[in-house]
Amino acid sequence: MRTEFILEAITAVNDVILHSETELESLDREIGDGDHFINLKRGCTTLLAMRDELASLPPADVLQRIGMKLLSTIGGASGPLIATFFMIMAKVEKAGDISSLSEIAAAFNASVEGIKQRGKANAGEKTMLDTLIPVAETFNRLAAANATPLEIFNAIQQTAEQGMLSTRDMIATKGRAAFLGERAIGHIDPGARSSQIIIHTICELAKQHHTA
Amino acid sequence: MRTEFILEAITAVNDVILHSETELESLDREIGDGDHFINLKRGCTTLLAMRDELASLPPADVLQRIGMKLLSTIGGASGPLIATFFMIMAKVEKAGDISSLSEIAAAFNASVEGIKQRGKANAGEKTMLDTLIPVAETFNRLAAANATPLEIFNAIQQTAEQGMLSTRDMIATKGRAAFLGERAIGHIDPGARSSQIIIHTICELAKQHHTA
Amino acid sequence: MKKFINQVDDVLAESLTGFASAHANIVSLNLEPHFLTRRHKAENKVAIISGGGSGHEPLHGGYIGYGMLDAACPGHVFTSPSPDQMLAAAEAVHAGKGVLFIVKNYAGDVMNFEMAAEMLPFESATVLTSDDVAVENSTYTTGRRGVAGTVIVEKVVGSLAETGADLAACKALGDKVNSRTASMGVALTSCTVPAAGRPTFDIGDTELEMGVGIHGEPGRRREPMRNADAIVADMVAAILEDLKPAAGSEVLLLVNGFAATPLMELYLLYNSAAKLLQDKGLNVTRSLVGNYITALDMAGASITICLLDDEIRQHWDSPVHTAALRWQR
Amino acid sequence: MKKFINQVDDVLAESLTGFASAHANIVSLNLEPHFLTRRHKAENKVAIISGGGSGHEPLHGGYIGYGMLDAACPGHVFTSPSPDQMLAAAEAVHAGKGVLFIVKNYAGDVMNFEMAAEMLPFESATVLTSDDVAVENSTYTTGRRGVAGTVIVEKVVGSLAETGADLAACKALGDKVNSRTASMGVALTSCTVPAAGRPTFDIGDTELEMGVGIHGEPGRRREPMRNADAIVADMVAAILEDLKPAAGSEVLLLVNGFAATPLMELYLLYNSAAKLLQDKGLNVTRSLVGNYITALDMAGASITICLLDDEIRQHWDSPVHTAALRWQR
Ligand SMILES: Nc1ncnc2c1ncn2[C@@H]1O[C@H](COP(=O)(O)OP(=O)(O)O)[C@@H](O)[C@H]1O
Ligand SMILES: Nc1ncnc2c1ncn2[C@@H]1O[C@H](COP(=O)(O)OP(=O)(O)O)[C@@H](O)[C@H]1O
Ligand SMILES: [Mg+2]
Ligand SMILES: [Mg+2]
Ligand SMILES: [Mg+2]
Ligand SMILES: [Mg+2]
Repeated sequence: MRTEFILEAITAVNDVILHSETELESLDREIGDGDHFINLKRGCTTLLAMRDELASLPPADVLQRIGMKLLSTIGGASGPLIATFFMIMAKVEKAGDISSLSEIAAAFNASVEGIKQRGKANAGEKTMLDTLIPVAETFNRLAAANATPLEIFNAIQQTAEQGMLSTRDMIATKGRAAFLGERAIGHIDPGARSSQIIIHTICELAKQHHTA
Repeated sequence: MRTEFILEAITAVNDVILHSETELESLDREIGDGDHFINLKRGCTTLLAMRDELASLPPADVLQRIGMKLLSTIGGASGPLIATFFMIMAKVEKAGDISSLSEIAAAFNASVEGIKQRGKANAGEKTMLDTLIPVAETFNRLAAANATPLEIFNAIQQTAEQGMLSTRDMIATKGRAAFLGERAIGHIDPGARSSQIIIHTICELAKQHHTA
Repeated sequence: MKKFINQVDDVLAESLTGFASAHANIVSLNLEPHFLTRRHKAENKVAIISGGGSGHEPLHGGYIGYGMLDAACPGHVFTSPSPDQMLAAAEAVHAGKGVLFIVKNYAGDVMNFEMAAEMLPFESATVLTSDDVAVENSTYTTGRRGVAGTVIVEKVVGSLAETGADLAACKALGDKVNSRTASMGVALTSCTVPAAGRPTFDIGDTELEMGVGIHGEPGRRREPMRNADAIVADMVAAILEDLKPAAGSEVLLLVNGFAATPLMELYLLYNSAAKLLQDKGLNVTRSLVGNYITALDMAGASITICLLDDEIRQHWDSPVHTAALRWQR
Repeated sequence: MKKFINQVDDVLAESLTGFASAHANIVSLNLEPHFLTRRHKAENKVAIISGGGSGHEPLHGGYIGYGMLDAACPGHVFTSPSPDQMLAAAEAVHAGKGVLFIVKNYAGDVMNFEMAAEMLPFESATVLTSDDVAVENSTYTTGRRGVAGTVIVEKVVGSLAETGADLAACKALGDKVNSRTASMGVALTSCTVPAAGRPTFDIGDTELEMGVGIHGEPGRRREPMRNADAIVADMVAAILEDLKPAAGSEVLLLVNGFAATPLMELYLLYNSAAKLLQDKGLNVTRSLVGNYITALDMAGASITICLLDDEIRQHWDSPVHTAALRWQR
């Protein structure tokens, strides 16, 4: 993983999150408490302001700083989960350069495992994990099968979208939507949607890099 | 004054007040606190329930009981003022039977004087006195001039209406409307309107009696 | 109108019953006529009685107890109580040293308390509170309304009465506090009187009512909504123009909510007002923030400033034990 | 949205600053990161720390002081605070006997406090409050929310900690109180998160939301509006079905407002609930009525019942001196 790519990703994710304000806010208003967009925006704004300071650091330190900063900035349920993702990524990167797509896939998988543990949750509970778990699976499977980068990124984007959409018909058992019982049915989980948007954006960026 | 007439008047006034709910309520909402109708209704309901108990009493006692009962039932600004009216009426009646129209006019005048003193107010301050003071004047003048009952009652009704309407363009200096300054202009005073309605009703009743 | 009520006619009695039972160690309720007294009658002191229309809770019942009121007479919603209530309350709490009525200056309250005082078999005096600077004062008019400053008057006079001071001294201190206290209120919404069933006034989403009282009556001016600092600046300016405090004066700052404005906003208003007063060279040494005198379900707030002196500060600080105000120093 | 604010981003800091300055004799505020502590650090006791999203004032900052909390960590509106706040607060108030976190059971709060506990250089334990019976409990789910019962847990555990009891004893009492406490909430309006600028849900003039929490989230059911006794009956039934108290049990009854419901209505609800409990053979010996844990500007209320025993009653009755809860017995 390269520091430069991470910094580019920060800018791209910030843009797309800002553009998703209405949607993310209303998803969380419907089955949560309405702050998911604000929480993410706060995180993005802080990372954006950190870019200069991160630019000269090795990727492991960049990921670790991002994790710690998000942990103290986002708050809510998504804060510790997203922070955990980066902190594990950092740990894996530190242990040995992640560079091949299959190494990145393995690191991604470990980070998603970290989210599962932190949130004591799994697939099917109407959370961001319904986007992340299938993505980790697709990513690892295709990387192991030596698919081309383009095939992999396209497949990830598709899987993320399916995963996100699958939350619509679920009853939630974790997160705030769990308080709603049956009333949560018919609504997409905000965290599942934001993860999908972020993954989609990073994949687009990665595709540009691989074709460039 | 006859007990029977007072009891009839209670019923008639109760009816007309109940029919004026929307108007009185909104007048007091506009330049007061919205409770003038409720206050009057509470008074009427209590008097209605007292009719049997009053029926056998001499008029002075009836008036005194009405005054005391209204004092403890209506509350607000109108309670003590209306109660004062009846308590003074009772005192005059007690001092010597009021029977001729000019005696009634004099008693009415004394009672209105009582209201002026209790409320430290006079004509032109946008209160019930803008109905009551001209009525007292008309009543006394015509009774002294030996006008016919019909002429007197018609003139009272007309004066009451003019007095009530005159409050529309006044700035209030007494009562809640005084807090509004210029904003009270354009609104009829609720107490001026309710007094006019009551006077109109009692005059109608008196006319029926005099023609019957 | 959505309210937690059963029958409109029963709201007052049910609410008072709930209040008295939740605070049974402090107050007792009498129902015919309505009045509240301390649970244990105080002896050898001036009996302090207040009252007024209901809908301003915790005023006045919430201020019954050691260091404040001996009794309170609640009228119907926004309607002055009637003299029989004051007479019965006075009968219950009079302790040989006379009765002091603390009355907010409204035509109805003034007349009803006046008639009670005339009929009272005991010596009595009345402190009229009139702290609302939204209303211009004049000898020819009803004069200013009594609003949140009433709480300060009740606390300070209540403390003095507890020392055994006589009626004249209590009345004098009450008048002094009133003359050194000024308030200004702003509403963001109207309130809804239960019996009326609809808001007293309509107001848009970009407007406010400046200079309101505590009865849902319209204020002095309909103005555009603006930020908290700007609203506070106008309110404080009106108050200071009235009080004209000397530089360095020590003041008590009360930010009072009308019921539907959350504490988060009240503390933000307090912050804004306290900073402004400091900038103007005043010394805020005492404070109170919360819903102390309300207007049913109105969103809005008032700011009250009281110019302290040693005597007022001492009686403000002294112990008080009521349902709504309680401290020990 | 009409609120007394300046910039949406400054609401929290300005409000906390106002709170800390209005109660400077009780609390101190730290701004980077946000946390509140007692003005004077307590020694020789377990440090009791709570926290959670803001918008529930007076919770938690209002409960800092003798007999209750040592520190509180306020998050953004309705957003759990982050671990750095808890770590800094613990550093400030730890007095050698460990730290007890009192945490309302929400995924975000649980995880943030958990991460703080993992990083903490002191011994710590956590009491999770989960009194909301609107949410069915299950080991496979997030479980019940912590709502108004949290205030009771904080008061009772805070009292025990003041005696010098150790961390295990404080944790055990907290868990016991939580297990004997159940709540149910109802909303008449939504609230408006300042940053969102519009109500979280829409609701008609003849509807209510039954089984709501304290974040403006929709409740379990949208139901027709009805009278207070009928609403209270449903709430109390849900609570008693959960607590299953023995006949004659002694209970504490807490009627809590969500911010925009006036005291007059809260006392009316109290009256209704107290009568109902009495009819069911329960013995209401302690009570609390007011806005103790709110949901921004929501109109609505919750009912909480806590089954008392000698230990809980004793610690409920013991002296407490905070901005929002104060008594001396
Ligand atoms: N235990 C959990 N495991 C995984 N994701 C969770 C968990 N709890 C909540 N989430 C995710 O967090 C999202 C909500 O985030 P956010 O609104 O920022 O925090 P909060 O719920 O505290 O307001 C949910 O949509 C869901 O995807
Ligand atoms: N000082 C006064 N003298 C005469 N009438 C008054 C005075 N003050 C108020 N009123 C009358 O009382 C009416 C209001 O009565 P009501 O609404 O029942 O009481 P309140 O003003 O206390 O709510 C006013 O419309 C006015 O006519
Ligand atoms: Mg959320
Ligand atoms: Mg009126
Ligand atoms: Mg009135
Ligand atoms: Mg949140």
